Amino acid sequence: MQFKSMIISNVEVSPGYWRMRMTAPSEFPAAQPGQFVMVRVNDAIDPLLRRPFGIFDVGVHTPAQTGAASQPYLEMLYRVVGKGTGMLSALHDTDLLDVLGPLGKGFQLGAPGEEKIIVGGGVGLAPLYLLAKELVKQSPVRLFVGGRTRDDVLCITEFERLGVECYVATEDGSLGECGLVTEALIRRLAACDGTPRIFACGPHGMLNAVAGIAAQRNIPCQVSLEGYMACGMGACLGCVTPGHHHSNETPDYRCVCADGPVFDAAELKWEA
Amino acid sequence: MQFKSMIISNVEVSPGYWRMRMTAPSEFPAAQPGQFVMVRVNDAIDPLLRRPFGIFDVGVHTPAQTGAASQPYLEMLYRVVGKGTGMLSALHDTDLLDVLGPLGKGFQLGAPGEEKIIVGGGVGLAPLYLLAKELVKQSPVRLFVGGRTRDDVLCITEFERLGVECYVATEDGSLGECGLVTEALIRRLAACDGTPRIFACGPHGMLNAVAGIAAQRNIPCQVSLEGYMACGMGACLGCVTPGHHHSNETPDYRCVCADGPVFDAAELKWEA
Amino acid sequence: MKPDLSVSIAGLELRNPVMTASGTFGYGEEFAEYVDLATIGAFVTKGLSLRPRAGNPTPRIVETPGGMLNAIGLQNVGIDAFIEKKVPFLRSVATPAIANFFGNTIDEYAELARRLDAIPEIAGLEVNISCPNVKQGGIVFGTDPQCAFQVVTACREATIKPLIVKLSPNVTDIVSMAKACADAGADALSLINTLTGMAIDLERRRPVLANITGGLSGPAVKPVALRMVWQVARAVNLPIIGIGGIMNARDALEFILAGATAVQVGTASFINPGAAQEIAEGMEKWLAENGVEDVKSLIGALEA
Amino acid sequence: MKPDLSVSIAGLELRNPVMTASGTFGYGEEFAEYVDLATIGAFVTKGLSLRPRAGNPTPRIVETPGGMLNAIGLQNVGIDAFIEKKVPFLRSVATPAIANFFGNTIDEYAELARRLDAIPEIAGLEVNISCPNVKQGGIVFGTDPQCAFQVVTACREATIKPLIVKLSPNVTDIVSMAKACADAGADALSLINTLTGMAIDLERRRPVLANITGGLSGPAVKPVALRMVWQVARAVNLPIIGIGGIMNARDALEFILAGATAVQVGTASFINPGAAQEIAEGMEKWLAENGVEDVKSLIGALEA
Ligand SMILES: Cc1cc2nc3c(=O)[nH]c(=O)nc-3n(C[C@H](O)[C@H](O)[C@H](O)COP(=O)(O)OP(=O)(O)OC[C@H]3O[C@@H](n4cnc5c(N)ncnc54)[C@H](O)[C@@H]3O)c2cc1C
Ligand SMILES: Cc1cc2nc3c(=O)[nH]c(=O)nc-3n(C[C@H](O)[C@H](O)[C@H](O)COP(=O)(O)OP(=O)(O)OC[C@H]3O[C@@H](n4cnc5c(N)ncnc54)[C@H](O)[C@@H]3O)c2cc1C
Ligand SMILES: Cc1cc2nc3c(=O)[nH]c(=O)nc-3n(C[C@H](O)[C@H](O)[C@H](O)COP(=O)(O)O)c2cc1C
Ligand SMILES: Cc1cc2nc3c(=O)[nH]c(=O)nc-3n(C[C@H](O)[C@H](O)[C@H](O)COP(=O)(O)O)c2cc1C
Ligand code: FES
Ligand code: FES
Repeated sequence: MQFKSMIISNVEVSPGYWRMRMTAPSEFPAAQPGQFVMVRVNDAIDPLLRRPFGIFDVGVHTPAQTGAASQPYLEMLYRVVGKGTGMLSALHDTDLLDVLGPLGKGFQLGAPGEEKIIVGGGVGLAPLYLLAKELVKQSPVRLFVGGRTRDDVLCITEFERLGVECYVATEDGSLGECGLVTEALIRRLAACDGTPRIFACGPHGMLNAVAGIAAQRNIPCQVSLEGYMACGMGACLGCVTPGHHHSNETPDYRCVCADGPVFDAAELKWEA
Repeated sequence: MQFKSMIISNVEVSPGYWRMRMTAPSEFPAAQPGQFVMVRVNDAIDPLLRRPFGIFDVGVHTPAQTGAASQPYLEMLYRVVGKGTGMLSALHDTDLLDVLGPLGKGFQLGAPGEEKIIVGGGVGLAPLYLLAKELVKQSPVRLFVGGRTRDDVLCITEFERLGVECYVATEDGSLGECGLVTEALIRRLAACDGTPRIFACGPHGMLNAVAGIAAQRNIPCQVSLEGYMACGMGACLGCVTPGHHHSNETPDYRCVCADGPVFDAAELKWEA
Repeated sequence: MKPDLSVSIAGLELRNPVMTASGTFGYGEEFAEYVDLATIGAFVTKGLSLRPRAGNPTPRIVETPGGMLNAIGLQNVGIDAFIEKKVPFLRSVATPAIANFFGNTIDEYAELARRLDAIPEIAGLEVNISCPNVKQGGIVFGTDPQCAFQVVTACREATIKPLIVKLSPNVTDIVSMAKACADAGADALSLINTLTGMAIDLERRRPVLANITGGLSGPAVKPVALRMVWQVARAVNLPIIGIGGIMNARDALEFILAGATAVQVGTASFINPGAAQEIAEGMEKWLAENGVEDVKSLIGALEA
Repeated sequence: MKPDLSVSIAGLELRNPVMTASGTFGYGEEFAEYVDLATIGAFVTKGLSLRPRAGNPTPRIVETPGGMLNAIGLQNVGIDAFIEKKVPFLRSVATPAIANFFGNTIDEYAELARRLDAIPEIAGLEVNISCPNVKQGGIVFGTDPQCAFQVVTACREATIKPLIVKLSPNVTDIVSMAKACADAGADALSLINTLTGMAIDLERRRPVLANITGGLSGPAVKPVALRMVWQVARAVNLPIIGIGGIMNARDALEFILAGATAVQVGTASFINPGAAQEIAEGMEKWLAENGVEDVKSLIGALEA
């Protein structure tokens, strides 16, 4: 779907991290957790390409006044890293954006009842909130979230409000445990009975570690990847990632945009 | 001078024509009538080059409250014709612009007392208001202004308020006389005693006609030209116009930006 | 009156001059939601090779000022999988499909031309000669007129379908390349492919692309593309397909004035997936508003 | 500690690697208000010819996506007026002035090199070989290695000053051009000059530029320029001056990583007249922040 979206709000939620709410067509709230959008920052050619962002939340705003039409919306949580995100952060409510989405394949929620473990690093949390919203309807959910400092740990209150149990780790110890979030994850996996299901999004190093931890323990694990994207719809082949059996002789590149961004970790090639 | 200017107001004064007031450094109000500025529309590379605009007005705003600092400003009058002017018209007060100027050589005012005749076509009026403001201090001033329709005749009231006598001609007769402004000019030159002095700015065809009329009658005439500009300061040689004696063997190109934009019409080459 | 947008290229009748460029429109299906294929002149597949190609490691793309670099490395499913998995879709499409292909030897080129010639769903062939000639020490076929002549001759002998040769802009003399292809029997020329460029990650002190260099496309290259189309159109008597930085109907019409009979839209489809259709519609609108009854009257109509 | 920004090119000692590019900085005086010449490494004059040149009719410039085309036509005052009117200014400047020049025959080139060699205020010569060779049917000197060899040889014999050859990017093989110039005795190479392009005015059905084609510069060409600098730096053992789309200190440092010893800032000075100085200052800041003590340690330091 391609649509013109009007910004409803655009707020800095932590230094360098912004949360933007914007209008969406009525079909949009059916987006699956883990899907993403491609946003055109402006109509000029600088920046030229769209920018991909996870869908942080979707919903329908019902105005207080009777008679006023209800307004479907979507939210993004983004970090300012360069030109495009810099320009996004300078936009105001009522500004318009051209949006493509929801794109790609989202998370498989798994069976009700089994423990759901969500692992997020930094702005990798973005697509996990909508996921948590769905998961809490059917299962107990734990969130393991890591960041460099406390400023990189985002929106914990929102997750807690859903009833998610949150474990926080920061590399400098400024919030929660000091260290990597994977340490807390390993402890939890040792403690938990039954097979939980892992969902992860964050820096590649973290995903690599999580995928390894899950593989060792035979725990189903889905990861949401990033990749440099031009089209977002499987046409340019810019965003690919090697599948588990990929080699130059038996090429098996998957499109992050169309085959993912969410993959079963077991399908992909990881560094040992 | 290069400075960051804050937009004070940006108003559509006639369909497609805008008037922008913006802050300027304290030296700026000393700009000569006929000088221009080069405006960088935004910090991105689209559009890449600065855009040249005449200086419509300069002044110092003294706030009503005592104690508040007085604010020098400049004004531009511009027509939306393409990307850069389109983007300019979308800007709001408090937005910032990077401005270079005042640039180039302005009008020579001439001796006090002699009749001053200003001829403007369409947005060519832009640099003539500041000129009129100076001229009325020392001479009787008449303005001959032409446009395609009434919408292209700008800011007459402002000129009248200065005490300038205004003659209007439009090609479709929707305001003033029906026809070209040069017809009214010729009538006036026949009627006026003594040698007046002509100042003109507008489409090239009009300037060509005015220069011819002045040359025939031996009346001093200055014209303000346009030209495609990259640098605005005599370095790129993009904006040149042939001088009177120009030929390939004896090249005599003048920079519109540095030698002009105002030239004595007799210095330049005109079509017969 | 509705303006006439139809053009014919090398025997292909196109309802309008707007095609999609190879490598930017998948195999046609990917954009179904955004472009009604029946509204564009033709579409060109991703470049095909005899065997499947893995392509390059990532990063494969990077944005540059007003453009992008790609080093996909010609990843594709190979001709067999193409026939099995992609051709059936073409049957349902009422728009000419043109197969773009490339080889590393002249024999590979010829073999591909022969295989594609046998596919009824393929309306025409576009040879990408911007590939290294493995037998001649890696010199790119499309940068040497003699190499180009040989490869086009071989393809010409292998197909009776319309044969379009796609030229590389990374040459001193585009006209001599065009002439060599014309002499070898090309029915049409498409230009330009991407300009070779590079981007550097200052912090990491590395090239951004895993392949180090990549191909520049997008609005940044439009002036170079227009110039080459104009040069070739004046020198060679073959229909030309103009490519390079076309973002809107005005850009497309500029290429037609410069001498192109049709155009291809590449990078624009990434930014606006409906670009090709919008450009075709925009052309029709511009022609109507400007009283031009037939787009063919604009081909090469530049007063220069 | 203040990082060391000094570099030496062909015997020229530059306080930092930032120069201004020919044709974009006048004769040095025009920018006096915006750039303190003592803060940049060197500046290059507008291209000089034996006799004054009128240049092309207007329009001479047009903006393109992320760039601009110029067809100034090498308008300049000629060597005599240069010596009389512009050289005196150079005496007051504590920054090396490099004279850019061009001819239409090899003899003209040699004669200019000889005349410039005699001017003490000129620290070095930059030969622009992107000009048509009138004796050889208009083929551009800088697109043929043999022509380039001849012209550089003639200049080399005419001057003992540092001799920089400025390469045209409109070639199939920039490395063979660079090698020819090196063999002919060039002390350094500067690249790239502008890419040939064209812009069209759709409504008027005419080229925008009176000259029809023009030279593309600005950010749009940066990827092509970086690629060529990288290719030449690996193949030729001469110092390189990187040029093309440099807008800020990061761009400049990328060229240095690619193998350039110095850079030239062109189009950027039009958009921001203080660009060259800001780039030099920005480089110093970046080096300090990144703990790089000597900019020379970055030359060609790309890990590729
Ligand atoms: C599927 C997907 C979902 C994403 N979701 C989010 C999210 O919810 N929140 C968020 O803050 N970020 C997200 N990202 C990363 C985000 O797309 C980049 O941070 C953003 O594109 C940077 O743009 P820029 O212009 O500010 O940076 P620049 O560095 O100026 O961008 C230059 C180019 O590099 C690309 N690029 C830069 N960083 C990345 C990256 N990490 N991944 C992919 N491309 C990149 C840009 O898209 C652009 O093409 C996601 C990326 C992908 C692929
Ligand atoms: C000395 C001078 C003073 C001017 N004063 C005024 C003024 O006071 N008010 C006003 O409305 N206009 C004025 N103009 C014209 C104004 O500069 C152009 O209308 C404007 O640059 C168009 O920009 P654009 O991006 O909207 O148009 P586009 O057509 O998108 O611009 C493309 C390129 O062409 C150049 N260009 C387009 N039209 C002109 C033109 N007529 N003259 C010079 N370059 C042009 C632009 O600067 C730009 O580089 C002046 C021009 C000059 C040279
Ligand atoms: C991601 C990408 C992949 C491409 N793949 C091919 C290809 O397989 N074969 C080919 O001939 N050209 C290929 N091209 C070149 C385009 O077809 C086109 O010639 C070029 O991008 C210039 O047009 P544009 O500026 O409109 O994109 C590719 C371009 C891009 C951006
Ligand atoms: C208006 C203009 C005039 C130029 N004149 C000359 C010239 O006289 N001699 C020359 O060697 N290069 C000339 N150039 C090329 C520049 O020196 C430089 O190589 C080119 O613009 C690329 O750098 P940039 O992208 O930073 O502008 C000119 C460029 C421009 C834009
Ligand atoms: S972004 Fe184009 S294929 Fe994935
Ligand atoms: S605009 Fe550059 S010389 Fe006039």
